[in-house]
Amino acid sequence: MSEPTKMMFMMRKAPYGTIYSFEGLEAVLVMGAYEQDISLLFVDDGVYAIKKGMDTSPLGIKDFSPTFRVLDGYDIDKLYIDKESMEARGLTLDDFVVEPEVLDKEQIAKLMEEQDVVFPF
Amino acid sequence: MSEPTKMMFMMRKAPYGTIYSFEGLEAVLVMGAYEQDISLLFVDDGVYAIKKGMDTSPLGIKDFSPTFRVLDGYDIDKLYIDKESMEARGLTLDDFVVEPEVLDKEQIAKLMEEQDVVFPF
Amino acid sequence: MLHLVNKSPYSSSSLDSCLKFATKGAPIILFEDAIYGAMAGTSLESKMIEVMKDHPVYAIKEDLMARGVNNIIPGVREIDYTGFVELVEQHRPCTWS
Amino acid sequence: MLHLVNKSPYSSSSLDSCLKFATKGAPIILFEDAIYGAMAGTSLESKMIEVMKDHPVYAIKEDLMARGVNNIIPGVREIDYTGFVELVEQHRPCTWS
Amino acid sequence: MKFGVLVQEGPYHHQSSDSAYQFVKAAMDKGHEIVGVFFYHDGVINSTKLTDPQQDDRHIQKRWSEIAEKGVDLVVCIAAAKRRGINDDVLAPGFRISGLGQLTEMAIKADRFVSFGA
Amino acid sequence: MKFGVLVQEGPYHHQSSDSAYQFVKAAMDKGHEIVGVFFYHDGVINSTKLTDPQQDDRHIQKRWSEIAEKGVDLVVCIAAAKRRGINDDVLAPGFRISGLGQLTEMAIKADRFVSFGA
Repeated sequence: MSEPTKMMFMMRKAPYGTIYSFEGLEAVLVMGAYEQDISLLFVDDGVYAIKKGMDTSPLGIKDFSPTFRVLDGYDIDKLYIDKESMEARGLTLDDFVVEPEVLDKEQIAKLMEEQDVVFPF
Repeated sequence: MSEPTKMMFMMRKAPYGTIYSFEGLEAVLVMGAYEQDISLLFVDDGVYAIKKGMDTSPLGIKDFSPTFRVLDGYDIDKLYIDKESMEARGLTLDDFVVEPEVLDKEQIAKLMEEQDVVFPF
Repeated sequence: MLHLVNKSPYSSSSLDSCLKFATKGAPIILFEDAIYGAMAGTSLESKMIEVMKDHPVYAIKEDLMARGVNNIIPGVREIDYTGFVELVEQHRPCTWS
Repeated sequence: MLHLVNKSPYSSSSLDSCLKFATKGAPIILFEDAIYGAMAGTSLESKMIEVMKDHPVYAIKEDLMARGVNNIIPGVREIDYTGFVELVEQHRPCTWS
Repeated sequence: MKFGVLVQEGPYHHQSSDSAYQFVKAAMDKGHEIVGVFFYHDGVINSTKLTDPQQDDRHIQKRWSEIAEKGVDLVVCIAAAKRRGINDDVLAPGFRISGLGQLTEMAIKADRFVSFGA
Repeated sequence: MKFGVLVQEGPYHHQSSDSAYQFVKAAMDKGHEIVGVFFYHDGVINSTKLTDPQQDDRHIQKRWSEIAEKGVDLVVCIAAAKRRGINDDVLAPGFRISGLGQLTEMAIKADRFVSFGA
């Protein structure tokens, strides 16, 4: 058997303004079934994707944030967040629907270097 | 007869990376036929739209910059450029296929306030 | 003139471009991803407080709600789409995307 | 890792994000609108010269030509798409849009 | 008042089309006249009847078609449409394909012209 | 080497699709194998046969169909396609609509996976 492919999903875009993070999440869910080594990184405006308390009903747009909570059931448990992006935006771990591990930029750089594939969403 | 509508086309995007400035120019050409009061403002990365010396042949993309030269024939002669955007990008009037009037930000703000419609491209 | 900004101020220069050309007193609406600029406790808060000395700043309620942002900088005025329309009634708009 | 940047550094924060996470020595390719970052005599030139102390910086020739940019900062390496492919042969890529 | 609206981004991918819709709806609720909505750039993609989103999401094309039923002119730019594979074969009810002259006329007719996207 | 490619933006509107094409062409010229090109987000719009650009511009869809003729698998994401009005009725030669599993398989198979856009 070959080694599992190390794939990182890097979410860099804010939700709703563009669809990248939502469609990125759809890709993560599918890949979860393939028993590869998957991680999710929230960086830049991507940290907003997991913000608590979204209510998209007045806009009639589908709220995708609850889906992040089910990732664990798909064996996707490597969630990371960039400390600097989070702090610049006035967010703390209490603000999120999931509990990503907080990494500094050196740790993220190291993690990225270990990946076979980085998907930007 | 009613007053002509004062319409400003504000080009803010770089050419080729996105199509905004090119399709914006297509709109300008059509509007030229309607005898309104049209002006064109180049600001931010939009100043690159009129850069001299483009050669898109290796990419096979249509080069639209020559079209700026024919605007005069459509009675569109109010071309303005933001001094600060131009200078930050190391450009001077010699770099352009047309000769826009150089305005500072106060002059541009004033010009914008006079418009009935501002189209962002 | 009424300035409409829809891009995140963290990833795009659109708000800065808008501020460069907005005349004193001209209102600014933050909508879509731009509402993150209205959030309190961020690295942009002090800048936004400066902006509000020269401009009334509005944020679209529906966009704040969609993004779960409920702590906005004091002074930013929350409006719904009806409020958006009312501002457009009063001023000609200019969009910065 | 090879970093691919395609947005103008004047309007987008993508290059800055890339620089934040790129390890010393990691090459960076500027293509599409990002090639404006490789132009000489601009407000970004000194920053790019600093960047080149830590990273080899490449700019795609076809994109420079399309945009009429022929004065690039000394040290930026002009490559065509074949050169792009060669760099991808050597490094796994990461895209910053 | 008379309002004209420009939509410059595609549906779902960007929120601009949603925002334009919310704006048009609120303006109509306040009794304003919409002289037209012009779809330009990727905005033309709002007009395809092949749009088939998930059941639990909004149907952006149908929303626009409903606006058209209330008498609003929805004009799709022909030049932009051709580049993106939109033609009469896939055009949804209430939209029509025409030239940039229509955008000019809307801008002249409107007391306020609002652009979404670009 | 084996290369996989992801295209995440629509044609003409963004250059990403052009860049992906130039990259794929150069990689093939160098003898590399392209395990597939996956079209996601607005990238799915590259696949419509109704694409009809100006005569003096490149025909982005046909460029991709020509790449397919050389044996490259062009896969369009079904979920993204449905949102944007792309289905088999408008699908150009050489493209096929499938699920995100195909993207996963390309990423696993490829020695290098390159994303354009997003």
